Amino acid sequence: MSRSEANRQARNAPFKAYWIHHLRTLIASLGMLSRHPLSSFMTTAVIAIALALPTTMYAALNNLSQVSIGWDNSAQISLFLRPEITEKQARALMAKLKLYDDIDSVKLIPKDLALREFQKTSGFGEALEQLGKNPLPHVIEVKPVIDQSRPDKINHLIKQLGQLKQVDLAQLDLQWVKRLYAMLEIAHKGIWMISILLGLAVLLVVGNTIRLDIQNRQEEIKVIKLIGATNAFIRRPFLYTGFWYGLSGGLLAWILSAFSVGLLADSVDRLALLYTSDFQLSGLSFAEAMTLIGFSCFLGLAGSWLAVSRQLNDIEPS
Amino acid sequence: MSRSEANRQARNAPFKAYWIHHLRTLIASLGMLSRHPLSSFMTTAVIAIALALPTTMYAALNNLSQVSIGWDNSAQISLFLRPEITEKQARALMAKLKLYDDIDSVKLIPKDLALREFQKTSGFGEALEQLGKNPLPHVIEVKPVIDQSRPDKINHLIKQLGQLKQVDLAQLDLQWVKRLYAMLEIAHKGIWMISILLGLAVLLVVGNTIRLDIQNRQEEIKVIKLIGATNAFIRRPFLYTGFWYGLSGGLLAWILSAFSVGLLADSVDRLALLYTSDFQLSGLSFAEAMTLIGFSCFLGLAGSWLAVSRQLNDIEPS
Amino acid sequence: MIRFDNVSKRYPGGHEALTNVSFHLPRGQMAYLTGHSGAGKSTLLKLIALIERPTRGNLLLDGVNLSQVSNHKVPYVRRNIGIIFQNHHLLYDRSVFDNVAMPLIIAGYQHREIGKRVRAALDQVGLLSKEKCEPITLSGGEQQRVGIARAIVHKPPLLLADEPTGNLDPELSRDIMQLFERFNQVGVTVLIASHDLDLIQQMGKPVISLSQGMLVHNDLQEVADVTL
Amino acid sequence: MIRFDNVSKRYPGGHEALTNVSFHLPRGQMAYLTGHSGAGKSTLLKLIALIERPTRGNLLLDGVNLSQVSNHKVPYVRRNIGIIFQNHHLLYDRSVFDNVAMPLIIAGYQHREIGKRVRAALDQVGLLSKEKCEPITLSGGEQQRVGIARAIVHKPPLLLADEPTGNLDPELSRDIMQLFERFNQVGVTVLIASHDLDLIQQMGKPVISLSQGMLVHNDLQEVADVTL
Ligand SMILES: Nc1ncnc2c1ncn2[C@@H]1O[C@H](COP(=O)(O)OP(=O)(O)OP(=O)(O)O)[C@@H](O)[C@H]1O
Ligand SMILES: Nc1ncnc2c1ncn2[C@@H]1O[C@H](COP(=O)(O)OP(=O)(O)OP(=O)(O)O)[C@@H](O)[C@H]1O
Ligand SMILES: [Mg+2]
Ligand SMILES: [Mg+2]
Repeated sequence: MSRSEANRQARNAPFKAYWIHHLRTLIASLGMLSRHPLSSFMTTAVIAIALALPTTMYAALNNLSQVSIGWDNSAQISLFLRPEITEKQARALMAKLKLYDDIDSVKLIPKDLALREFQKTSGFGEALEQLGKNPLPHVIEVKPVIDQSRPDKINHLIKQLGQLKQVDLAQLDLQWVKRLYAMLEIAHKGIWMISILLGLAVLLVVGNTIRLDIQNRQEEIKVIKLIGATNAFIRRPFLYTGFWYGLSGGLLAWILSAFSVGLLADSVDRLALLYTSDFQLSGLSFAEAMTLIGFSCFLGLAGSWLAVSRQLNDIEPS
Repeated sequence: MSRSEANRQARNAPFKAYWIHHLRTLIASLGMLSRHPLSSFMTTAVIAIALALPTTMYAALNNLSQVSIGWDNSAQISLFLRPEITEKQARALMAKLKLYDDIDSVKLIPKDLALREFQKTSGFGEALEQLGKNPLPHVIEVKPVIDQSRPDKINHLIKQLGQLKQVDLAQLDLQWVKRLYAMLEIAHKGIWMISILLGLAVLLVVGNTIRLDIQNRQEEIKVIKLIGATNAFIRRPFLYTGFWYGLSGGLLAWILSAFSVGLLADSVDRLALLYTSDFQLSGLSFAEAMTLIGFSCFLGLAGSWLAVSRQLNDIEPS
Repeated sequence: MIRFDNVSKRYPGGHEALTNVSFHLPRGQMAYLTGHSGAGKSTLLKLIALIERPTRGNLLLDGVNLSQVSNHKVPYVRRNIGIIFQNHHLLYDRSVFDNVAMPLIIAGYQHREIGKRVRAALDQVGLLSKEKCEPITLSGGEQQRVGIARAIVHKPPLLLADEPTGNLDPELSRDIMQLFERFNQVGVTVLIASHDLDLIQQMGKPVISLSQGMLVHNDLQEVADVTL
Repeated sequence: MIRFDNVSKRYPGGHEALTNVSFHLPRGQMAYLTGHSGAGKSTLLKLIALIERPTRGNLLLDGVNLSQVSNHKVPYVRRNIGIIFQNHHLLYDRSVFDNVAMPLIIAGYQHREIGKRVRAALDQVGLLSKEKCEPITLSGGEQQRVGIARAIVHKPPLLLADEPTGNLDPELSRDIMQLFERFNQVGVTVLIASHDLDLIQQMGKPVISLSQGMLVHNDLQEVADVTL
């Protein structure tokens, strides 16, 4: 049959045609979305909000660990040295302590300074003045490096420091540390839990939205399949639609999350000042934003893949 | 025409028939949902998660104000009394302070007790023993009522207390209070922001889900309208569908949120212990749960109303 | 019953589907509407059922000027018309019985009454055995007959049929046309758009013909003269 | 080209739509398929296009046993068939042009080629002027003709038509049948399910008749005898 040969020739067009078809489909699917701006926007917004929540949460978590470093500065060990230790010996000890891995910084409070401060702040001014000699020892304030995952480490450090021969007593405001850890635990658990819920929500929302969107085009899928399209061909425009949803949803999520972080920044700055920390609330880094958008695109693609595949299976001949 | 009269008679059936029709539609719409269990469940789950997030957040917020009362207990004013004040006079002052509106509770630390404790905890044991007489004054610890909205009130109280003739010095760990307020501010701002995002998300997700669900039945709406159904008649099954979605979504949201609170409870209990507070993390009260479910049903109804109305307007004759 | 008075219909695209159509179909009369594909037959029927509104001219149904019927009142007009659509317009998510029962449910009939009438209608189109089927599992002609049963189930005073026998074999087509004739005999006004010129000739009823949206043949004038 | 060998088809509901059907349609032959509404005509065509699979028996298309074609390969079988569906099956969200172009796009034709072929096909069914319309704005007969244009646009070696003239006036019906005949003259195998017995008689081609799913008349046997 000469006609069928001619057909074949026209069909075996240069390989370029395949890519042109891809590009056409990509743009056509964008055109399809823009023809229903309201519903496209709603779907995009749902995806964006679903993504923005865990993203902001992640940024907050990221920042929290920095804040908690600030908090850790508040946790310090006071080494009360033996009364007989001179200031010079104290400074020598201080130099030695600085070399400890577990110790972040040390600060000497000479006994004279301590007395003056104590008089000023304790309200015992008069009473202490009656004392002939300074009853206070030199004190070294040690700021430990706090490893959040190993709260026992700090206890070990305290024990170690207490055993130094120059040291009379090593004391930690343990109450404060315990509270800190308890709070951190709640925060972590809470964020972990909310992240799971949100992760689930994102998957469900994106999946469901794309599923419903595609269900609306069930008839279309059926008809195209009936006139000889392969599954890959049918899937293509839907995958691109999913991709566009993912891309625009991811971008919008980035904007939303940056906006949220901006709103929080003010309050955090004030808190940081109180801890005399130079901590600054930061949004997503560029790499993180790219990851977000990439993930969003992936979700869009995966959601539409699943949704179309289900529809395609429903119309196989039996 | 006698036939048309007969028709009218059959049509003017007892009023009961109207309600039976309502009930039928209610049950029929439930049947419709149960015929597509997977997609119905997905839509329900999306609504539930969208609702569970702000609900859990609300429960957390509710609890936070209790926790912050716990925190407030840590903020206390120490009144160092003049050295000449006797324990009896101190007790008299205490009784007077108890009447202050701004004061939550007071506690006397007699000077002997204070010294013993100071010796024990300060590490100055030896030094203080050398003192012939107790240099410490009686101290009254005052726990102020903290009005979160008016941090200046506490300063006013301190000033007031400092001017009492029996009092040498009124001192507050202001740093701690400032930090507390800064943290509360962030928490509030964060929760407020997340609530807005989530509120938006709930509206969008529920609305969009029901919109897409109904768009799938555009053809059905058109056909029923063409054979003479009123808009109210067409809307009814969709409203019931929306209602069922809302009801099941709300119930599931309640369960999810109770589950989340349960997960958090452990950590919070530990924190509460540290503050020696008898605080207990509580989920939603029954009334709150009913409000949640009611709101969810309302959302379902409103979402389907809007979605159907848009479709109905599209098919008016022109 | 139906009076067209210089009615024109221009669709949004700019195409004029009907141009200055005037005719009168008296109450209790049965007539056929013919014309080539795209002549405007469906458009004419849609105007009567208020699915479209005329661009110009007046259309009176039962003495009521349809251009004065608000959107709100449209459903009540439609309930007095049985319409058979060219593309069936069935509800594919419910059974044949439920499809046929729909006009009765809309009109608020009682449950017992509904069952009786639906089965009677299905029996008349020969589909009593398919009562519980889903429309999607029916053949093309069976679907068309479900549409016919739905249009006649509530015994409307006016019956509009758009190509009701397009998917039916000649024998069944004749049966259906005779069914419409029986309806007409008990007083129902009937207007049927059809291509089946042979069958129309056999039925011996007045014919209106459209061509390019214009009325080119009208037997009803004579009918009117006779009835006057 | 098409060989049915004791083919039966029972639908999930339990209804046996075809019972022990055997016939052979040689390559390049044109034939009509008739039968009452619900006789099984559409089912028979659906089996050939692999829209349904037979319950029993063998069905050979171009020498290939269709029960051995995996779901994966089904699209490639369909591309060699032009199918006109009883209920049009158009894509209502794209233009007439895009609808007709679909088989060419699926087969990967080049852009220039597509435009030329689509316009040729639309011209053959008399719808060249409606190229840019949405299918929903077309009359019933125009929609049917779009379906016909889509089936012939890629010049398939086999053409299956299910009631292709149900919504067309007699004149247009004859034109369309003659169009199919012209296709047949250049070697295309054609099988048309139709109710229009008068028209079928005029065309003078072999007829297969079904009744209650059984083959009750088969002109093709004689054809086979003649060609042997
Ligand atoms: N919604 C619409 N928008 C624009 N044009 C339309 C619309 N509906 C119909 N038309 C056009 O109006 C003309 C008349 O259409 P109509 O459906 O009335 O024809 P018909 O006589 O019923 O034809 P057929 O016998 O093929 O069903 C056709 O050319 C059609 O393309
Ligand atoms: N998917 C299906 N499931 C169950 N039964 C079906 C299905 N499709 C068709 N049938 C039944 O099979 C029988 C034959 O249907 P088919 O569509 O082949 O008839 P047909 O000859 O094309 O009739 P028509 O001329 O009315 O289109 C009918 O009784 C129909 O109810
Ligand atoms: Mg028409
Ligand atoms: Mg058929």
